[in-house]
Amino acid sequence: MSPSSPETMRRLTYRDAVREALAEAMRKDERVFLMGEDVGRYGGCFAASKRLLEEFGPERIRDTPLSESGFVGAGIGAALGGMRPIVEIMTVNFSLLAADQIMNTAATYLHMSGGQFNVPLVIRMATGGGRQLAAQHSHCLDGWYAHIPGIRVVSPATHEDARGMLWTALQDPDPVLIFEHSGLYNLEGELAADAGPVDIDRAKLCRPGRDISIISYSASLIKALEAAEILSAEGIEAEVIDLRSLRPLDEATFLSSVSRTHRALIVDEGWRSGSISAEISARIMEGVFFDLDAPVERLCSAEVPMPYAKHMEAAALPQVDNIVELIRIMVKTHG
Amino acid sequence: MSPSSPETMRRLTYRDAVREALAEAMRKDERVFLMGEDVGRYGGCFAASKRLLEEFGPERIRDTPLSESGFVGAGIGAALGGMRPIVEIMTVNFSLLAADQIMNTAATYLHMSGGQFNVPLVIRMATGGGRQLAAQHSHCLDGWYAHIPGIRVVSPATHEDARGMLWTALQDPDPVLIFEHSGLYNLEGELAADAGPVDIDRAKLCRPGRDISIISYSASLIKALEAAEILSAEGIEAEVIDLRSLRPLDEATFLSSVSRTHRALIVDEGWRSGSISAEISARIMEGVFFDLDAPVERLCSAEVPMPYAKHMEAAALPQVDNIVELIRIMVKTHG
Amino acid sequence: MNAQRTPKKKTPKAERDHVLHLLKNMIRIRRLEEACAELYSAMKIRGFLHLYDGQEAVAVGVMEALTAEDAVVATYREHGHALIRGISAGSILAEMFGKQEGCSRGRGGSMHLFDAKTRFYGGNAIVGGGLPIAVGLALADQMQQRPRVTGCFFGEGAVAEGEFHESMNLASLWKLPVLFVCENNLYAMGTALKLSESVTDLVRKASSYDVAAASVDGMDVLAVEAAAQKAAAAVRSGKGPHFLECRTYRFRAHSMFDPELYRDKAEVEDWKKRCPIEAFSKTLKTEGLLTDKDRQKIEGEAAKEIKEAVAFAEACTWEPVEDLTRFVTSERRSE
Amino acid sequence: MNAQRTPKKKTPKAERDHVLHLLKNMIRIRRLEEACAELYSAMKIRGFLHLYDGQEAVAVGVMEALTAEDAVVATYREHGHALIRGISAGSILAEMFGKQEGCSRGRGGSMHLFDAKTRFYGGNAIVGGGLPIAVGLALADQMQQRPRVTGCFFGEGAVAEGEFHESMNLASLWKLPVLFVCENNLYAMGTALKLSESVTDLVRKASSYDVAAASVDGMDVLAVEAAAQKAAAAVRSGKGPHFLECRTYRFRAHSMFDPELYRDKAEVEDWKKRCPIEAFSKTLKTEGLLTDKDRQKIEGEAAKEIKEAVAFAEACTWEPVEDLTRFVTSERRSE
Ligand SMILES: Cc1ncc(C[n+]2csc(CCOP(=O)(O)OP(=O)(O)O)c2C)c(N)n1
Ligand SMILES: Cc1ncc(C[n+]2csc(CCOP(=O)(O)OP(=O)(O)O)c2C)c(N)n1
Ligand SMILES: [Mg+2]
Ligand SMILES: [Mg+2]
Repeated sequence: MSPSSPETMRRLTYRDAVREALAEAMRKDERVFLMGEDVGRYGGCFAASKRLLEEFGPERIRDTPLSESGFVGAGIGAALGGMRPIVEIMTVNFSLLAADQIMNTAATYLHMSGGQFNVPLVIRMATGGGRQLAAQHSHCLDGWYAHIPGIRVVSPATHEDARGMLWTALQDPDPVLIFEHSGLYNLEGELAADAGPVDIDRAKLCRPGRDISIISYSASLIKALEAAEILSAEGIEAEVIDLRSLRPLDEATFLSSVSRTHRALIVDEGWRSGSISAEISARIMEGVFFDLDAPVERLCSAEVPMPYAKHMEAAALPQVDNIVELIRIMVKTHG
Repeated sequence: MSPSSPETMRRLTYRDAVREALAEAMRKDERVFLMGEDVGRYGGCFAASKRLLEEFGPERIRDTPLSESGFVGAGIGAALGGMRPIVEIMTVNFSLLAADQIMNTAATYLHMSGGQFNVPLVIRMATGGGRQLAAQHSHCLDGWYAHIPGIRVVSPATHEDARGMLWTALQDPDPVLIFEHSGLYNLEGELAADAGPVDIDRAKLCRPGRDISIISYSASLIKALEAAEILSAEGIEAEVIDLRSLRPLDEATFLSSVSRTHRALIVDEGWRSGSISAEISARIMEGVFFDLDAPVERLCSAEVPMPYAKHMEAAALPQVDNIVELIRIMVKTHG
Repeated sequence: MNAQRTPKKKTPKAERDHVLHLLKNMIRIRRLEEACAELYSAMKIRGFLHLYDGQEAVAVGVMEALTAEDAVVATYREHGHALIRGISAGSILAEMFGKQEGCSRGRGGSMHLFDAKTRFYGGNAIVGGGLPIAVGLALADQMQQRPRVTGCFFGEGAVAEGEFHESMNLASLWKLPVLFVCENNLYAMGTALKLSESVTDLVRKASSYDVAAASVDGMDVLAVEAAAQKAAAAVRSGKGPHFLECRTYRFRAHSMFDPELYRDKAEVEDWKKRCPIEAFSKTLKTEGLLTDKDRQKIEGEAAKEIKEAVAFAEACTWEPVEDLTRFVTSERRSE
Repeated sequence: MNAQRTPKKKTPKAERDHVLHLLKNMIRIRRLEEACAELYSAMKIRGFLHLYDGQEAVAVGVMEALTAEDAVVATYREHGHALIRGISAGSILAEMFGKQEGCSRGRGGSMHLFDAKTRFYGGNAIVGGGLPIAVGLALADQMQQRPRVTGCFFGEGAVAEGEFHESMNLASLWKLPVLFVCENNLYAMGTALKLSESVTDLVRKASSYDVAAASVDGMDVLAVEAAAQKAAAAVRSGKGPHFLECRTYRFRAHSMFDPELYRDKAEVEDWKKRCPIEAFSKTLKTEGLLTDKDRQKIEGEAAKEIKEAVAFAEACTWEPVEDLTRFVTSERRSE
């Protein structure tokens, strides 16, 4: 997908891509600093900031007490004061402790001040299930946060985006939430040696196809691509779109895809009711209703707090098999 | 709408209906108590618990410090300990300070404990805009909370429901969030003298019609009914449905309506992207796609933190005029 | 009486000018608030309105200790702070009218006054929500080695919130230049301090974070000024945060909706006898620093200022409705 | 050595039985944790696993002060507490295996052990999240006039959270029967107490809420027991909450993912010399209360218990996947 030639490619994990992005941002802009629980001495709960303390020191790789609301608010204040803070919240569930600062302050400040005060704050957090961390560490709330006007929400699914979205987010004058899927950190992939900032505005067509559009993001995108591969062997060509940004949604990209394929499946790790996939379905309804050959379908997480047991957790999450099966049916019926 | 004869009806405000419900619950069940900021001596920030302190005393009409997370958590604990707490959060925006307790604890407890521990907690809060309270007091997050499995979310739009939903919620073994719209408290209406508990499971068909289904809830429902009246004079018969419960959604009721009218408009005070109205649109897509004559539309709040200025706030909220105009177009096109 | 106040001893003329300036500032606030109350009755101002009568000595005294480079964070009861910080009465009133020439463009209203020029960071209506912001502003100053102070005003009700706790700890742990000013007016809406705090000695609470703390008579503008100068000087010199409790009282109801059921009329009358304006006037007269003519002159000027401000606000214009969705995110991605 | 411990003086035989019982309980925990570590390597247990080695004296000592009617609230590092509270090692291990005979049906895993029979309220993985729950359980007891105590365990890392602050204040304000047990093991993941608290004297912090507070050597089971008995008796008699700091240390890494970069090996070794099991054994031997044979017997019994528990867990069964959405809300509305 990258234009670079093979010899300039290298293998690395998603975690390494995140770490490189952090290091680069710190080097390029003195105002950038990273703040959160255990980002320093511990190296980050998912090791995304390992060894950064050595290069940048404890002022800029700033360990905080367990005070999510306090240090997210401090991030807002530091952004207002001219810094470019990156605040790490270990896991999306803990971000609920800072929900007030995120929605009532970060997202409203520019507006309440009539355009006077920007909040150039980046908040990174781990999201998603699949590691048997149960009901207080596993939820995928990316889409839930995308409901809030005044912030941007991005969900890097690829190494390129894990590497490139941070810098772009830091250039944004408004708060940006970056959701890194905890199930992706160990994933190895190819990245161009010179990989750098990427846009955070557009969805991306990852795989072209004619029979159905699969619209997804984050870890589910990886599953969607796998499913598309399997389906392709059966002669079903699924087009796969990575949303990348959940707020704002790049609806032009997915609407044009659906108007070509006439069918759509949204794969979303969020709970189904009130999910971002509902929003996408509604947008398709509103945008290209008359191009549809069949109702848009959604494959989401089961509406349960995440169970611990492996088989139950697996059953709660959208899986490659489910995607394949559902698409087989969708393509066959209403043909 | 009530079967009672006119002489048994009486006029009262939505606020009074809420207060009566509170008083009745306290009288009927010793385990019930009300806890929140200024529910006692002050009488409730929207005066919903005025004078209850005198009848029930400070133990059961319990003023709390400003500690939303603390007293919502205490409500969970008290529920676990055999009480039937009603926790009042003054305004939905402040509930974000308790979002952790609501989602990470109240909603997960039964599940994490493998079915052992119920949390029979009722949380009431004021929601919605229209009173020029600006960006930290006016949002309508009813639908946003409805994303969370493990809780029930109800939005009483009528006096009957303001009066009747509380008791039913208190009988529920699981946490129930009741969203009272701050714009409705002063509204006068008729209520049967013997009005009492109502179900919280089913949506309600408030007005039959053949041309289009308007699906709404809370203060927007009142606007939808007004719009339907205006449209009726023009020969357009809109069916109006009050969702009443946002989680779980009673989809059977609205799907059957849409399959009869072949058109639907959802009127929702939440922000559009990722709203409960997106969910309803998606459910209609999934459930009765082939019955639709036209795409389902949504009328939501503008995606802005609520502005203070009256004309701007009015423009941000769904209004009767907008409903009327939109339906005129919807009914005309794709005829 | 200037012994403890300012580091440099002033000439008698300068001394007299200074005390008259303080008196005038308090009177300016009082007249502004009176105008607000009237304009609220006249329905020119809407939403929640929280007036500052009785507490003027706090904003006036503390503001003397802050320079133009310093930052101010306040609450929803911030008209006085805004005015003394240097926001014109005209743009404050225009804001409350909801006009676009208002200091927040009419987007914020009474609770959300903002001003970039004077580094006035609101106008926060989430109790306790401003404290983490102040911590962050101070962190930015510390990291950029600017010898600035952030003055953070809040009511004693905020002390119960978790955000108070997290902010005090962060500020102290990192030795941040914050001057925390707690305006202890004994009530949080209808809840007396003794009903919301197990320990009502706020200095003791602040000390438990190793934050240097002092308590001062908040009805005595000179005492407040002296204490604030001392605290601000310490903060500016790098000694870390300071906490200043100002013991004061609000003469009016909490907001325009408050029937004041929770406190005795006699208590209010007692405190009114300690009116910061009249008590100060009396002292100044006794000491020969204030003549009746001086007072008349001050009153005349204040009345004129407010009258002109009202006229200005009246003449201001409504933001076009088409601009509704502006200021949600920034119009351009800056740098 | 029993002088300060128990209210009633025991006979020598009873005394000996008692100390051997304490020793045995500590050994039972240690062996359970060893098994967990092995089973984690064998991939029988997954997710996050937090072991309790080194802190056994705390759970064992404190649990002596609680009766069957009392309630216990714990954290994600709660295997020991669960075991001593009376949940069988078999159902604890089955839980970690993800089996349906587990104490939380396999829904919770290591971090979410629950048991209604023994009033064991989890198993909370939100740091600080259990404190408000404990406050609420105690409130329910107070309101229902039950002379019960709620024992609430948490790490020193939780002290920085706003929920600690709000809970301490509520408990003290309302004189609730909570025994707060802070297990100060000096680190919250990789963050040393002195890097997260401006004041590291936790007793001073608790006292700032007027909560009676004491600090005890958490490596000495008799000291812990004595302090807990004293505190629990005071709590039970209606004197309001107590705070007990137990100074301890965790011998292992924070979780199975922790490379322990943040603390010296030497520091760990020093603390290991104070192992609560070995130190206690030594004292007992010196005092002639423990023979080698006693120890062998205890070890044999503990080994057998754990061995049988592992076998039990192995033999347990998987919950059918069809049950996935159970326990999200209750199966029937009770009453
Ligand atoms: C988080 C939050 N909870 C509740 C409220 C509602 N509220 C507004 S002002 C207030 C009382 C605050 O009292 P205090 O901090 O003492 O300030 P004062 O009004 O006395 O100036 C309350 C409860 C709020 N705005 N924010
Ligand atoms: C609210 C919240 N923030 C962060 C975490 C991640 N986390 C889990 S344990 C832990 C350290 C807690 O330390 P402490 O309270 O001292 O308990 P200990 O692990 O030492 O027993 C952290 C940061 C969490 N679980 N919850
Ligand atoms: Mg106050
Ligand atoms: Mg610890």
